[in-house]
Amino acid sequence: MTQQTAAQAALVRAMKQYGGILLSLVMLCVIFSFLNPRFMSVVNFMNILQQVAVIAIAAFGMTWVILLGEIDLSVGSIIAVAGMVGAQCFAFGLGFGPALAVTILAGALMGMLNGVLTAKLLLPSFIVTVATMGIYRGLVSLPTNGAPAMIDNSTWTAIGTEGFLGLPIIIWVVAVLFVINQIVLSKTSFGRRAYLTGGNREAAIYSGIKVDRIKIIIFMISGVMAAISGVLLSSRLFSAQTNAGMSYELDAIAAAVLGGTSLAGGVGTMVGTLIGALIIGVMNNGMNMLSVPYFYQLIVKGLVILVAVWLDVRAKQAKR
Amino acid sequence: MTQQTAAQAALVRAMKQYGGILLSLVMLCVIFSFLNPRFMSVVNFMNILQQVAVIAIAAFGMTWVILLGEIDLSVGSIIAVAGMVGAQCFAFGLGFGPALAVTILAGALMGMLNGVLTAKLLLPSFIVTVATMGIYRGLVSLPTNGAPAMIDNSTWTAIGTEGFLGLPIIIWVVAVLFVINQIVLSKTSFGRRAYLTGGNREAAIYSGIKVDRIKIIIFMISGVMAAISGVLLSSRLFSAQTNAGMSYELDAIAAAVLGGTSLAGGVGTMVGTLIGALIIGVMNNGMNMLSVPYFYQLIVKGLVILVAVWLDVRAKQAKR
Amino acid sequence: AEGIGASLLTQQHPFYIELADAMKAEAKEKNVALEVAIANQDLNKQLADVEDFIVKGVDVIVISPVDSQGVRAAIEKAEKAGIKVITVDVPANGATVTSHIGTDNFTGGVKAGELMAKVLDNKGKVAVIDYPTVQSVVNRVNGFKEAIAKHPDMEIVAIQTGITRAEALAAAQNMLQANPDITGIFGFGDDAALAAAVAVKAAGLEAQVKVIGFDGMKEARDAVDTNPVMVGVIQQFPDQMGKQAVDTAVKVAAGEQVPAEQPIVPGVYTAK
Amino acid sequence: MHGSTTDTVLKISNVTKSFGQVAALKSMRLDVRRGRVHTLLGENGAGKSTLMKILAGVHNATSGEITLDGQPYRPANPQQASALGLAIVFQELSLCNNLTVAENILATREPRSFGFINDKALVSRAKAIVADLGLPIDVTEKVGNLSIAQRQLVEIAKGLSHDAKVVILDEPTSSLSDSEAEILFDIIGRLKSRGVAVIYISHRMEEIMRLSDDITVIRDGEYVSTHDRNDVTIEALIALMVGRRMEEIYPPPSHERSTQGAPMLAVENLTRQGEFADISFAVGPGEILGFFGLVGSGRSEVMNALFGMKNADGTVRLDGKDVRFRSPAEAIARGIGFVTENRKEEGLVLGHSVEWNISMAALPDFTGPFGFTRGSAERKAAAAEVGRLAIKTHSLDTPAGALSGGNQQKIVLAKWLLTRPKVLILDEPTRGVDVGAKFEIYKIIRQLAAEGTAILLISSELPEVLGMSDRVVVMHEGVIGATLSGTDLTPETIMAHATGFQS
Ligand SMILES: Nc1ncnc2c1ncn2[C@@H]1O[C@H](COP(=O)(O)OP(=O)(O)OP(=O)(O)O)[C@@H](O)[C@H]1O
Ligand SMILES: Nc1ncnc2c1ncn2[C@@H]1O[C@H](COP(=O)(O)OP(=O)(O)OP(=O)(O)O)[C@@H](O)[C@H]1O
Ligand SMILES: [Mg+2]
Ligand SMILES: [Mg+2]
Repeated sequence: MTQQTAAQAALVRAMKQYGGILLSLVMLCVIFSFLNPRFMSVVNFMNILQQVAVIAIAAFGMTWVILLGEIDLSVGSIIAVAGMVGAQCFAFGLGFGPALAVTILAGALMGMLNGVLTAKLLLPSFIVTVATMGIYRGLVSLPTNGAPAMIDNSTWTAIGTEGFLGLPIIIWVVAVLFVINQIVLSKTSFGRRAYLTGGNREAAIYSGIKVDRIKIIIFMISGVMAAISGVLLSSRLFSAQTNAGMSYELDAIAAAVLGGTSLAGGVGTMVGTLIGALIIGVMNNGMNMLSVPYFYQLIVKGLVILVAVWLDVRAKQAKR
Repeated sequence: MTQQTAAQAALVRAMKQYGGILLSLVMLCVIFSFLNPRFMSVVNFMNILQQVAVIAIAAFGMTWVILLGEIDLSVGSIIAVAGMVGAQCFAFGLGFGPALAVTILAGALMGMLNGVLTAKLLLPSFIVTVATMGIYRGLVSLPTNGAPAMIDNSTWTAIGTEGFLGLPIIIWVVAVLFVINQIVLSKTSFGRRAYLTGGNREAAIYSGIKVDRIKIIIFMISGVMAAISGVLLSSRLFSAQTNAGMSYELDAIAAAVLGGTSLAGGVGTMVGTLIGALIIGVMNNGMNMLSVPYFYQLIVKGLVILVAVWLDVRAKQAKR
Repeated sequence: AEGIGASLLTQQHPFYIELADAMKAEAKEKNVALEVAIANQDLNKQLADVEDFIVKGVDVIVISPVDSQGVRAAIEKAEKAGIKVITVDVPANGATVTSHIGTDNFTGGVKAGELMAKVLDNKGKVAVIDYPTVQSVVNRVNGFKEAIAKHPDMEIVAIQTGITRAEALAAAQNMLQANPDITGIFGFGDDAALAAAVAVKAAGLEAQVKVIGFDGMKEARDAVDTNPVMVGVIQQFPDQMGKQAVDTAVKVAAGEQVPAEQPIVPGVYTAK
Repeated sequence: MHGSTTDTVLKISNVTKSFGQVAALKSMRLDVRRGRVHTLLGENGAGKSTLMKILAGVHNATSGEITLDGQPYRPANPQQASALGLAIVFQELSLCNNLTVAENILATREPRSFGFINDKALVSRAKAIVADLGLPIDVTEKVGNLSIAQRQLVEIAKGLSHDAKVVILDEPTSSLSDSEAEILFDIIGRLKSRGVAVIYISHRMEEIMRLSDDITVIRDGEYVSTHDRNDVTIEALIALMVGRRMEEIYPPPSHERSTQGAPMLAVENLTRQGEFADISFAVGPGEILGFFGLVGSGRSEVMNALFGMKNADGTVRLDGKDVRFRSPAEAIARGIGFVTENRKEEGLVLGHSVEWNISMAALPDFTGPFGFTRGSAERKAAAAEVGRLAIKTHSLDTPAGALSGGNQQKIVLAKWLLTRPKVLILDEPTRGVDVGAKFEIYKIIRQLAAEGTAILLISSELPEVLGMSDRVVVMHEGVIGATLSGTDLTPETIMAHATGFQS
């Protein structure tokens, strides 16, 4: 096989796998460019990427969880807790590095709690994370009694506002996390084990996979991703808001599912999730640019999700 | 077998089935009575029942949906739409009867849309109802541009405020709907088909069960229950709020799951769901009575859900 | 229990935190019991909170309504039980309360519009970040629109919803991207305005765009002092409001007469 | 008893295992020797799979002792078991449909370079394994796209890809047809010659007699006896296993069928693009029409089309009237029953009670006014079926999933008997069922035929088709190769048509 045909084959494969959803993304972009010429600009694409970063990163974590056939509804609350932990660290006098470490550790711990309750006590993850969603949301309000907390650290806030090599730092963060998640998922035996466990838990056990451990680690990944999202969000806002990230878990789930991740487990990719997140970002940005009233935005967003998932399901059926 | 031992056997069976969760409910009541003597009063129990009515009725519908292995996240939005439809009917000059009919029809239609998208287009119900949650929430705001609408009909508002035979009408509504749902679920072929379909969809199809039709009907039931919840809520509030019922779907799901309904489908009862809803109601009321600060309430509520579900899972394991 | 029961709209906003703190401080000062319940923007929860206050047997109920109309049910229940009700911040419609203490939001909006006209020399295109499901915000925005309408060379070119700070940031960025000739942004609250200021800075338009907010909590006032983009903020006085609410409640409990309306006119805060 | 002890690789003594109240194994013992095939024979639910899962490290024995090469053997998990030299092919398929054959075969043992999975090496290693075993499988295909038989082969490849001292095969041929089974028997022969010990579980007596060296019979979780293959007969083994003598396996037709009148079901030119073409046959009341073919020949697909699960072109006449079913509900209402091939996926609701499972296809008959179920009538009918088919269950309220395989299969039969079908389709009705239960099922089939039911019997077991059918339709690659009856019904002719060597 020559190199060119190998590349062509890869393209054909990608089109088959992501055709439905890529089509949705391209269609949205075309429609918006048509309706507002300013949509198609480098600056605006930077905007979209930055706006979607928080959702995209949370959605990377969510992809792992859904791949396992589980769900994590506490992601939005973890985002808020992360920002608040960061703010409190600075209030406590810590520097940037330690504060970041503590924040990410907090995310890992919250994820671990979700994982342990799900894997060890055999409670359904839906109900576990509905419960911890409330618990973490309650926790975030305790230090300030519900008020937002200012973040007084120029490195932290620089993440959300400064650039690096001509690109906003936020975009670098998304890119790096995407590559890491993508490689771990598709190229390591941990990723392969996640697919096996999500596809057939029983079979995974018979193959000698420690499914409990994988489950706990994956909830921790989700927690860490959410914590990083929280860092980005609070850095963009110069503050930790106690209502930050409210219902972002639904956007993250929507991004993953739009990207072809199956809620039944066993199927999904990071590439798909990234495209899914972009669809959500483009949609929000485009409708703002067109001054679509809020309520219509809600309706259009719902419709676009339905159409995109439907196109995807159809494309997958046609393939078979 | 004498009558007494039959009754005893039934009691033993009930204790086995609902023991874990009944224990949680009783424990909560005991703790709250101990901490605040005013908790244990007739007036307060009436309050609890009225406060929990909206969640309980939505949870009856949710039980059907979960029994089928599906989920309905649009319930909260349907609650809001129902109130607004009622208000608009009155603004349009309709009387109580027609307005109620139109409202319930609206609920059935919204549920039908969920059902058709799930059953016929084979989209996952989670994502369908995340999408319609947004769509319905957008729709509710259109007539008034987001403002609440007054409800100017004394019969409608009487539902939420008046009594009948010494009990608030709301409690009668909950009781009647409970009995209907309970009978249809446990005593009719339709209920049986729902259990079988939820237990093994493929086997149900091969046994001649029209699972698509059942799915659509069940999403309609959920829509109608949510619409009735919306009627009660708007009658209690004399108005239709565009943000009414926000995130009530999670409380409804929690009530059903606390009551032993399995998110995997095939298992669940209305009795359990009612107990689950009562736990949520008692918890909210009891913590209010004790003036527990809001954020702590969130935390405690999450913890109680975890403990109750865990007790229930444990009780079920011991039984086997 | 005797004393005052307060049902507040939310606890996730500095305005209401300051209001609650002022109420608690004054209650301590006056030596009366005060219990605070948070409705979390859910009218049904507010009704349940009030029902629970009635069972607990408080003397007076202070409500900051989730919604002007829907709060009627709670007020009627309280009155049926013989408990007097005072509203703060948001007034009640369709039900009479013993007293209302609140900011005149419409006037505040007008003041914001006039300030905007002043800093922009009576001309230019402005954008608004709003929250259309909250009546007091609707009043502010209406006041703002009325003030702008008086200036023929001024135009509101975009209105977008941005409820949380994150949403407001995205809305502001996108409005600036769509309308690069915007010279002023009015945020319905401090969060919206602070987010707009971040967006202006991110877009590199500090020299061109002015931002005005509403609420005037400390973070926003500091921003007005230090950030030239934030030219002003309409300042509410939750501390006065909370103090006055408790004072009024104490008077009502003692059977004294109180005025039915106790308006608190918002101030305009500009850089020191 | 046999040979020298040095030959013994695996020794099991006094092993017990309980699941809560259920004692699955009571005092099991077994001596497995190098280079020999040791068959485990017992009824459904006797505890064979449970014992194997203990060996594989899936379950822990409650008590007892196991030694491997003289060392105490107690694996904590499947990985340890395989590291210690045990390979197992599980009875229930343990594959992930979402992954490829190669990924499944080498699950948890993926070749890596620099810590990352090397996909090229993965594929080539899997290819080598499959080629070495002589299996006709494309390793880059997703398992979900394979037929059940191909999946079974993948399962075998996965189990045998470990270098093992002891290989366990738990009913590996239950979804294989003879030609694929031959591949497996070849593999077993090679394993033996390499000195590997094989533990083999099957309910097919011919196969057992052909493969085994030693045979251990167990009953109700208890060890009964061990025999050298050359010292026993099938009849003796069956008697030991079921606790009584059985004269024959296939009961004789209870009556001489009168020459057919009008056919009950007549199918003409049934065609579905890519699956089967020009299928024509007719079956009369009281007739048993066998369907034989290699796995993948499209028999199940034809039956699914007949039953309204799939669209197909062509004409179908039921009792003289043209019919076209758009759903199973319509087919059932018109008197067709379908015992599907996979009882766990398409037959039973495992979590629900025996009673509900038995009544589920006949639910309209138990529905009274306003849609209420007629509970007592339902219970009576279910109890009658349990009695008639001698289903071994604790009570009518026991979940179907708690029953042994053979009894589960009987429940599926009971479900369809209750609909009083005019035409009953049986797709592999005895798959995984022990000899005793098989005989019961054959008796029921005969009885139904005697009552005038037209029966379509699909089977991949040649003796079964020959022993039961009046006529046999042989399918090959989606078309009918021949319809045979009378003296043409010989194993040779049937196999010739099934493999397509004759047309
Ligand atoms: N996980 C389990 N929990 C409870 N009971 C079990 C479990 N696994 C098996 N059993 C029970 O243990 C007994 C033996 O089952 P096992 O699967 O070992 O039988 P088998 O001999 O392999 O039968 P078959 O020939 O049908 O495969 C049965 O009564 C079965 O119901
Ligand atoms: N899930 C599936 N997806 C795609 N093709 C399938 C699937 N299952 C079976 N097939 C194909 O359908 C054809 C018929 O397969 P099937 O195994 O059902 O035949 P059969 O004659 O009924 O065999 P048996 O009943 O003995 O298993 C084969 O070509 C097979 O590869
Ligand atoms: Mg077995
Ligand atoms: Mg088949």
